[in-house]
Amino acid sequence: MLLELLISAMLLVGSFFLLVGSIGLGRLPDCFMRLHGPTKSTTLGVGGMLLAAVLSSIPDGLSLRETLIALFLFITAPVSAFLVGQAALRRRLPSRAPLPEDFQDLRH
Amino acid sequence: MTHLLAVPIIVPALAAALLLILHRAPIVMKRAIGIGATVTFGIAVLAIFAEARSGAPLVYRLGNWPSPFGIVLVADRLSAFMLLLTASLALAVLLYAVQGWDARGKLFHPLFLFQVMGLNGAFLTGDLFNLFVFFEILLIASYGLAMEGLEVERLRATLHYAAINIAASSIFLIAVSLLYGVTGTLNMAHLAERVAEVRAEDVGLVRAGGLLLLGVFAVKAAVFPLYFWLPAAYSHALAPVAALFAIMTKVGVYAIIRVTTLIFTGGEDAVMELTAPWLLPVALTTLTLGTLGALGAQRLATMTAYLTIASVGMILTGVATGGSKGLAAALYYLAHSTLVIAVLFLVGDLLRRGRGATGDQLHPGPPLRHAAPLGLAFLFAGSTVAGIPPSSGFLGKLIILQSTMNGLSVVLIWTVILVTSVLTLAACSRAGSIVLWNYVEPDQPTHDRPPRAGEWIALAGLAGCSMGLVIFAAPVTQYADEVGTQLTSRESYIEAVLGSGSGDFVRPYAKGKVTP
Amino acid sequence: MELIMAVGIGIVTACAVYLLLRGRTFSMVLGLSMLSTAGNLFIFSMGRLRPGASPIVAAGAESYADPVPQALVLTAIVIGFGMTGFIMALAVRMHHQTGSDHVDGLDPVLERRPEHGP
Amino acid sequence: MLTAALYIAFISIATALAICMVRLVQGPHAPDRVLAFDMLYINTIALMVVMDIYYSTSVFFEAALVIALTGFVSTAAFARYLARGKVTD
Amino acid sequence: MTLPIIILLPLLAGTAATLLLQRRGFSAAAWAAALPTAASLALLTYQTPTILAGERFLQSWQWLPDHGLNFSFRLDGLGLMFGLLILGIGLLVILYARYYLSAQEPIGRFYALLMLFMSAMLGIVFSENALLLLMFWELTSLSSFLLIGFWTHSPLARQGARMAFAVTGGGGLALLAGMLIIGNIAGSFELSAWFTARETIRNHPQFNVALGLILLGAFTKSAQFPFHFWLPAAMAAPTPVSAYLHSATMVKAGVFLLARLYPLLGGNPMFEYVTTTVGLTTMVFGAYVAMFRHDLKGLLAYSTISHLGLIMFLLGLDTPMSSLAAVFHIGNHATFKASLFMAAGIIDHECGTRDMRRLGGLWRQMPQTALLAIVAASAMAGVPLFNGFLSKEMFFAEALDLHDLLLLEDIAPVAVMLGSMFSVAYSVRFIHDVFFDEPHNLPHQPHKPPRYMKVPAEVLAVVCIAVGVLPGYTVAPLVDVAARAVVGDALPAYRIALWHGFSLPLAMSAVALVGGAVIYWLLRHRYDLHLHVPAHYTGRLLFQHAYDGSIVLAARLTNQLHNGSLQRSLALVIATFLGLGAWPFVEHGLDIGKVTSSTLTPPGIVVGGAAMAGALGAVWFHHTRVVAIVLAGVVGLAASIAFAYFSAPDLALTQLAIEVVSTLLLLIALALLPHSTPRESTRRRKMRDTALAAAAGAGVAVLSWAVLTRDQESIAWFFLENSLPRGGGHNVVNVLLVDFRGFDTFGEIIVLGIAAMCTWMLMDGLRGERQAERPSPAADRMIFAVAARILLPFALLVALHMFLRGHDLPGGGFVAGLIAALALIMQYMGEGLRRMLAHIRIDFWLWIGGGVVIAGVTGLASVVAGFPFLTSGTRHPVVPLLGEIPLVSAMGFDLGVFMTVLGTTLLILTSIGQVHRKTSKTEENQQWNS
Amino acid sequence: MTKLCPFPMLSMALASAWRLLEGFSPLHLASACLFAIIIPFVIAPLLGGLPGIRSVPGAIRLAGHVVWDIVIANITVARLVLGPVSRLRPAFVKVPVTVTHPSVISLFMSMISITPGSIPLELSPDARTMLVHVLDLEDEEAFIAKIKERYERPLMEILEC
Ligand code: NA
Ligand code: NA
Repeated sequence: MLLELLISAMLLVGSFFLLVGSIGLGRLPDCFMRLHGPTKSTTLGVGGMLLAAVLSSIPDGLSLRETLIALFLFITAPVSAFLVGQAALRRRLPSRAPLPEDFQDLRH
Repeated sequence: MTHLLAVPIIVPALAAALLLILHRAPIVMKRAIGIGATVTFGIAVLAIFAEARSGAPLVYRLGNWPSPFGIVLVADRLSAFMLLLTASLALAVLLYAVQGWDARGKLFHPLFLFQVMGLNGAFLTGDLFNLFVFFEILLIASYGLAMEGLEVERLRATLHYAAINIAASSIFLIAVSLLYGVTGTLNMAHLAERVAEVRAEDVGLVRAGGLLLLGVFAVKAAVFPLYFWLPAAYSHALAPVAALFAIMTKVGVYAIIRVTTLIFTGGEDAVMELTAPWLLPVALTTLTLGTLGALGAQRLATMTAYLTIASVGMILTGVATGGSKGLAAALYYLAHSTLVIAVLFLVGDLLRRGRGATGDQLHPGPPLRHAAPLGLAFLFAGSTVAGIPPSSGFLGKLIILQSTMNGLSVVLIWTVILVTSVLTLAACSRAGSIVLWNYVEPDQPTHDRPPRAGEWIALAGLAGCSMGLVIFAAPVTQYADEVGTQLTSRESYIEAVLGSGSGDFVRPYAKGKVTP
Repeated sequence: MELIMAVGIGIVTACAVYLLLRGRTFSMVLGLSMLSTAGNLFIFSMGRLRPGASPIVAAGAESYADPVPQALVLTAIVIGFGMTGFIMALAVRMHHQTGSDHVDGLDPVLERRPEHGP
Repeated sequence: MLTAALYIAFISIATALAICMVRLVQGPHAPDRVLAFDMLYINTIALMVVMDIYYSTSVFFEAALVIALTGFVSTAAFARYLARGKVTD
Repeated sequence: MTLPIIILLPLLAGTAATLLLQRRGFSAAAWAAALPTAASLALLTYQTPTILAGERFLQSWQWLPDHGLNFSFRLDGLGLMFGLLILGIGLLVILYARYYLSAQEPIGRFYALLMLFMSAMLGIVFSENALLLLMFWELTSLSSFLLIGFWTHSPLARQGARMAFAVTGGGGLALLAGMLIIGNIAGSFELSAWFTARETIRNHPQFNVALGLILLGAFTKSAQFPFHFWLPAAMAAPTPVSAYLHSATMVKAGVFLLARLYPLLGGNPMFEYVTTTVGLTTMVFGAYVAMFRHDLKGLLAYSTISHLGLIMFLLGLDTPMSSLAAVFHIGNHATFKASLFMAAGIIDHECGTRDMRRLGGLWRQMPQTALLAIVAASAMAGVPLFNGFLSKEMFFAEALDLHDLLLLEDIAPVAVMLGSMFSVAYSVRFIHDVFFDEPHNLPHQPHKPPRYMKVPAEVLAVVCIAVGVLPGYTVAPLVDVAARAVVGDALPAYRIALWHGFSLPLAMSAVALVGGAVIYWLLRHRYDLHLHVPAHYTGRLLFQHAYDGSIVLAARLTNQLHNGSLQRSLALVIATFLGLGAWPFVEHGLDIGKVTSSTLTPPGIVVGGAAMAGALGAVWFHHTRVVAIVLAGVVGLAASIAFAYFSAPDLALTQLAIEVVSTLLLLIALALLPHSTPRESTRRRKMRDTALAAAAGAGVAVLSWAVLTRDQESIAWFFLENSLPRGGGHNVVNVLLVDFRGFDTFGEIIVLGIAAMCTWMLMDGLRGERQAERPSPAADRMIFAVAARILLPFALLVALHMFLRGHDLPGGGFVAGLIAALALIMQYMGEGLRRMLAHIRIDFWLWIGGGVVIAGVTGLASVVAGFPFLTSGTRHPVVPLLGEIPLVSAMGFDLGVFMTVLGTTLLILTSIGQVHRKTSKTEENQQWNS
Repeated sequence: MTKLCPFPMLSMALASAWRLLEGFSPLHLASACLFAIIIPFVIAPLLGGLPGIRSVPGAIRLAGHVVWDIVIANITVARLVLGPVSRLRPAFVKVPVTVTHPSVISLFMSMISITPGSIPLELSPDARTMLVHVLDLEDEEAFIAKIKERYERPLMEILEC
C-alpha cells in the first residue's frame, strides 16, 4: 500500500514536471527561453516516471534498470539543448534578451 | 534429402558476399569467383531441370518447418524452365561482361551474382512474402547494375526505374499482407486452398489483394500502362546489364502466371478469376505500344527496350488465351524473346562501339570495321526478333497464333499480332539498314575496343540457344506443353507442398486459448 | 482504436503519395520513406490490433499478438530503409551531376521551367 | 489509487505530447520545431515507462532505453544542420 | 533425301564456299556458287524422266508435328518446272554476275545471298507442308531485302530494299494467317491433306477469310496492283538480282503459290473473280506505265508487273487450258525477261546509263547484244516464232472465252487488246530507243562487253527461239506435267504449236503487233515521249509517306505517352493501382466487419493525431525541407509508439532505431541538396495529385479498416506453439525472423548489403573533391563528441544486450546492429570519419560480406547435418559454475544479421556524409540566409 | 593489467550496467566481466581523452549537489513557467571558463545545462568563454560566481586535468 502510494506519488510528480516542460515549450515567447522547459522539467519528469517504474518492480525483486535510462537521458539532454540553442543563436532567432555582439560572427 | 533447390540461391549469394569481402581483390579473382559460382549453380539448375521434368514438383522446406508454416522452395516444371533460362542467359552475359565491361563497373560481379540470386529465388520460392524479398533483391541489384558507370542519363533512368518500383514494392507489401489478413497464410499453395474457400463477405478483399498483386507484377513485367520505367532504364544500361535484364520483365510474367494459375484460378464460380476481362486488352495494347515504340526509336538500344515491352505483350497474349496451350505458347515465346533480346542488346553494343561518336543512334555513322560479322549478327538478331523464319521468333509467333485460334477474339488478336509483326519487321529493317548500310565519313577515328573472341562466343552461345529452340522445337514445345498441363492442374503443386491430407492449418484467433 | 489506426494509415498514405508526386527528388524520397512507414503500419494492422497482448511466449500470458505480420514488418522496415538510403544517394548524385534536383534531372538553366502537362 | 495515478500520468503525457505537436506544427522557426521534436521523444520515454507499469511488463523498457540512448542523435543532427548547413564534417 | 539436298546444296555448299573463296578472286567465288547449283540441277534433272512420266515424290520428316510443321517435300510437274527455272536461270545469273560486279565489290557476300535466295526459292516450290512453304516464302523476302540493298551506299537501294521487305514480308504474314486458318480447318498443314479435304475446307465459313489472306500474300509477292510499287523500287538492285529475282523467281512465287493451291482454290467464284480482275488491271496498268519509263530497268519492271498480271489473270480463270497457258507463260516470261534484264545490264555496264533518252545507236557498237535483245523483246511483244507468242495466243483465246464473270466478260477482250498493244509498244521502244535512235551525251563511249557476260543472255535467247519454233520438242512435256499438277487430269486434248490455222487469237496478235507499233510511233513523234516527265511514283510515294509517317507517328505517340516525366509515370502507376484496388468492390461491394477490440485511450488519440498532423505537416511544409523531415520523423515516432502499444515491442525498437538512422540519412543528404523546394507545381497539377493522394489514402484506410474489423484465422498458432519447444526462443517474432522465416531475413540483409554497395558506388568519386578536414568548432568537439564518447561503451553494451536476449525477449540482431551503428555514427559526427577510423579499424565491407557469409554458413551447418538450409538446432549445455547456457544455432544467423546491419548502416551514412557540397560559397550563403 | 583493463572505472560501470540489464546469475556475471573488459579494450583508442577521477567521495558529493540543484531549481522553473511570462528577465551571460580539458568543459557545460534556468549555447573558438542563456537573471556577477564556485571548482578538484 505504501509502495503503491509512493509509485503514485512519483507518477504524479513526474506528470507534473512533464507538463511543466511542455507548457514551457508552448508558452514561453522565444526559442531561447523555450529551451529551458524541455531540458530541465521534462528530464526531471521522466526521472520521476522512471523512479515509479523502479519502485513498481520491487514486488518482483528490485530492478534498477530504469536508472540506466535516466543516466543516458542526463548525458544526452544537455547536449540536445546545447546544440538546438546553438542553432537558434547562429540563425539569429528573435530573442527577448539582447543577443551579445561579439558572438555575432558565429558561422564557421 | 536433396539440397539441390537451395543451390541456385545460396551459391550466388555466398559468392557475392565473398566478393564483397574481397572487393579490393584483382579483377581476375573476381571473375574467377563470379564465373565459378555461375557455373556451379548452372549445373545445379540442370539437375533440377532433369528432376523436375519427370513429374511432381520438387519441394525444399527451409529450416525443416512443415508447410505452410515455413518457407518452401518449389521447383515445378515452370520454375525449372525459368531457372534454366536464367542460368543460360547469366552464363552468356557473364562471359560477355568479363571481356572488359566488368572492370568498368565498380561492383559488377557481386551485383551480378545477387541479381541472379534474386531471379532464382523469385522463380523458386513458394511463399508470397518470400517472393517479395526476392523481388527486392533482384530489384536493388538491378538498380545497381543499371546505373553502373554513373552517366547522367543512366542515373536519371535508374532514378525513375527505382522510384516507380519502390512505390510498387509498397503496394506489393500491402497486397501480400492484405491476403494474409483475410486468409491467414502466406504459403502460395495454402493460399490457393484458402482463396478457394473464401467466405462471401471476404471476396472483395481477396480479389483486391489479388489484383493489386497482379498490378505489381505487371509493373515488373512492364505492362501497359505501367511500363514507363523500362525504356530509359534498359536503353541506357551497360550492354551486358541490359542483356541480363532481358529476363527481368519475365520475372513479372512468371509471377503473373504463377499467381493466376495457382491461386486465382477462378474455380467453380469463377469469382476468383482476376485476369479474364482485362489481361488480353492490356497485353495487346502493350504489344502495340511496344512495337510502335520500337518503330519510332532513335537508338538501337531504345528499340530493343521497346521490343522487350512488345515481347511481354506477346507472351501475355498467350497467357490471356488461357488453357495449357496458351501457356505453353507463351512459355516458348518467353524463352525465345529472352534470348533474342539479350542478343540484340549485345549486338547493339558491338555496333555502338564500332560507330564512335554516333553510337547506336539510328542515323548514319562511320563505316564499321567488322561489318561482315556484325552485319550477320544483327541479321540474326533482327530477323529472329521480327519473326522471320526459320527463327525461334517465327515459331514462337506461329505457336501463339495457333494457340489463340479458337478463341473469341481471334480476329483482334491476329490483327494486332500480324500488324505489329509487320511493324517490327519495318523497325528492324530500318535500324539495320541505317546502322549497317548507311555510312558517312567519320569526323574522328573510333577508338572503342573491337569485338573480342569471348564476346563473339557469348553471342554465339545465346544465338545457339535461340537456334536450339528451332531445331529442337518439338521437344521444347512438348516440354512447354507439359508445363502448361502442370500449371492448369494445380492439385499436384498443392499436394507436393502441403501433402495429401490437407489439415486445418489455420485456426481462429481466440483470446487466452493459446498454450505454448 | 481501429478507426484511428485505419484513418491514420490512410492519411499517412495520402500525404506520402502527394509527396511522391512532387517534382523534386528530395520530396519524392521523403514520400517514398513515408509510404514505406504507411505500408508497414498497414501490414501490422493485418494482424489486427491487440493492445496488452503478450509478445513473448510466457506462462500465464492471456493472449498473444499475431507474430507473423510483425516479422513481415521487421523485414519490410529494414528493406525500406535500404531502399530509401539508396535512392537518396542516387538523388544526391543526380544533383551533383546535373546541378538540378528535379526528378527528371533538368538542365540547371531550365531549373524552374514549367512542369510537363498533367 | 495506482490506476488513477496511471490515468493521470497517461493524460499528462498525452497533453504534453499534444503541446509538443502544436509547437512542432506552429514553429515558427526550425529550431523551435526541432526542440519540440526532441521533447516528443523524451515524452515517449515517459509513455513507454508508464505503459510498462500499467501492463506490469518490462517489454517497453528497451524501447525507452533505445530512445534515451539514440534519440538525441537526430536532434543533434537537426541542430547541426540548422547551425552549419551540414551534419557531418 | 533428294529434295532437301537439292534445296540445301546451294545454301550450304554455296554459302560456305563463296565466303571462303571470295579472297581468291571472282572466278573462284563464281565457281563456288555455280558448282553446287549445277549439282542441284543435275540431281533435279535426274528426277525429270520420272516426273515427266506422271509420277510425283513426297518426302517427309517430322519437325514440330504438334503444330503442323514438318519437313515435307513434294516434287511434281509444277515443282519440277519451277525448279529447273530456278536452277537453270540461277546458273546463268551466277555466270553473268561474275562479269557484272566490279572488282571492289564483295562478291562473296553477293553469291552467298544469292545462294540463300536460291535455296529459299527452291524450298517454296518443293514444299509439301504449307507452313514450311511459308517459312521459305519469308526467307525469300529476307534474302531479297538483302540483295536489293546490296549496294548499301545508295539511298535508293536501301529504300527499295526496305519497301520490298515490308510489302512482301507483310504479305507473307497475311499468308501465314490464311494458312493457319485452313490448316486449322483441315487439321493438317500437308498440302495433300488440304486437297483431300477440299470440300470441307471450301464449305467452311472461314474459308473466304483465309482465301482473302492468301490472295493478299500472293498479290504482294507477285507485285499485283495496287501492291506493285515495290517492284520498280527494287530495280535499285544490281541487275543480276533483278534478272533473277524480279523476272524469273521471286515475283513468280505469288503465282506459283496460287498454282500450287489451285486444287484447293480453283473454281471458287471469289477466287476467280478477284484474281482475274486484279490480274487484268495489273496487266493493262503495268503495260501502260511501262511505255513511259525512260529507265530501261523501269520499263522492264513495269513490263514484269504487266506480265505477272497476265499470268494471274490466266490462273484465275476457271478453265484447265487457262491454267496451262499460265504455267506456260511463267516459263516463257522467265526466259525472255531474264534475258532482257541481262541485256539492260550489259548496256548499263558499257554505257554508264540506262536512260533511254540518252542511249541510242548501240546497234553499231554492240550488234550481238542488240540481236539478242531484239529476240527477247520480240518474245515479250508476242511476235511469232518466239516463245512469248505461243502463250500470248493462248491468253487471247482464253480472254475471248470468258463466262460467269459479270462485267469482266465485256471488258476483258478490250483490256487484253489494249494491254497487248502497250506491250508491243514498249518492246518496240526498248529496241528502237536503245539500238537505233541517236545517243545524247552518253557518259562514255560504249565498248564491247566481255564475251562471257553475253553468254547467259544468249542462251536464254536461244531458248526463246527454240521454244517459239519447236514447242512440242522442247517444253511441251514439261508444261503438260506442270499444268496437270495444277488442274489435275482435267486437261482436255490440246497441242502446243506455232500454227493453229487462222483464228481470232491470231488476228488479235496481229492487231496487237501493228497497233503497238503505231502507238509507239504516235508517242514518239506526236506526243514527244522523251520530253514526258514521269508521273510521280504514286504507290511508292504513298508507301514511303506511310512508312515515314508511321515512324514519325510512332515516335510522336511514344513520346507523348512517355514524355520522360517521372511525375506523370508515377501518377499513372498510382491511378492504375487505384483502379485495380477499387474494381473488386465495384463488383462485389465492401463488407466492413463488426469486431473492435480496443477502446480509445488519450495517448492513442494523441499519437494517432500526431501521426496525421506530422504527415499533413510534412506536406504543408515540404518546401522547407528540414521542417518536412522533422514532421515526417513524427510519423515514424508515432508508428513506433503504435507498434509498442499494440504489443509489438520488437517493431517499436526497430522502428525507433531506423527512424533515427533515416533522419540522419535525410539530413546528411539534404546538406548536399538545395535546402528548399521551389513552388513550381501548377494549380492543376496540385489538384490532380491531391485527388490521387486522397483516393489512395482512402483506399488504404478502407482496406485496413475492413480487415481490422474482421475475425481472424491464421497460421500464427503454429509459431506460438512451436517457438519455444522447437525454435528454442520465447520471442516468437525473433524466432520467426531467424528460424521459421529465416530465409526472408537472409534475403533482407542481402538487400541491405546491396543498398549499401550501391550507395557507396553512387558516392564514389565525390569523396575526392573534399577539402582537407577542418577542425570542427570547439563547441561541437567539446560537447557532442564527449557525450558520444561516453555513450559509446554503453551503447555497445546495450547492443550486446539486445543481441543476446533477442531470441527470448524483444531485441535481436537488427536492433543490436542499428544501435551499435548509431553509437559509431555518433563518433563519426563528433570526430569525423578519418579520426574515427584512425581509432577503430572497421572495414565496412568485411562486416557486410562477412555478415552474409556467417548467416549463410550457419544455415549451411544444418545441411551438413542432413537437414534443410537454415534448420536450427538448440543446445543447453551445462557448464560448471555458469549453469545452463542456452545455445541456439539461430544465434549464429542473428550474428550475421547484426554484422550486416552494422556494416551497411555505417557504409550508407558515411558514404553520403563524406561528400562535399558542390555549391559555391555565395550560393550557400544565399540559400542559407533565406 | 592497465593494458588489459585500461579504464577500470568504465569497466566497473559497464559491469554494473550489464547487471542492471540482465539481472543476476552466474552466467550473466561471467558475461558482465567479459564485456566490461572487452568493450573498453576494443574502443580504447577512442576513449584515450577521458580524464581519470582523482577523488571518488568528491565526485559523489558533487553528484549530490547537482541532483539537489536539479530538484530545487526545477521547482523554481515550474514557478517561472507557470507564472506570468512577461515578468521573466531573460539574458545572455558570458561566463569565463577556467578548465581546459575538453571533457571537463563538456561536463561543466552539461551541469549548467541540466540545472534549471541556464543553458550554455556557445563556446568561443579558444574555449575560454561560454555564452549562457539565463531564463530569469537577477544579478549577472552573482550568477557567474555561483556556477563557477558550485560546479567548476569541484570539477577541477575531482578530475585529473
Ligand atoms: Na485458270
Ligand atoms: Na534513245
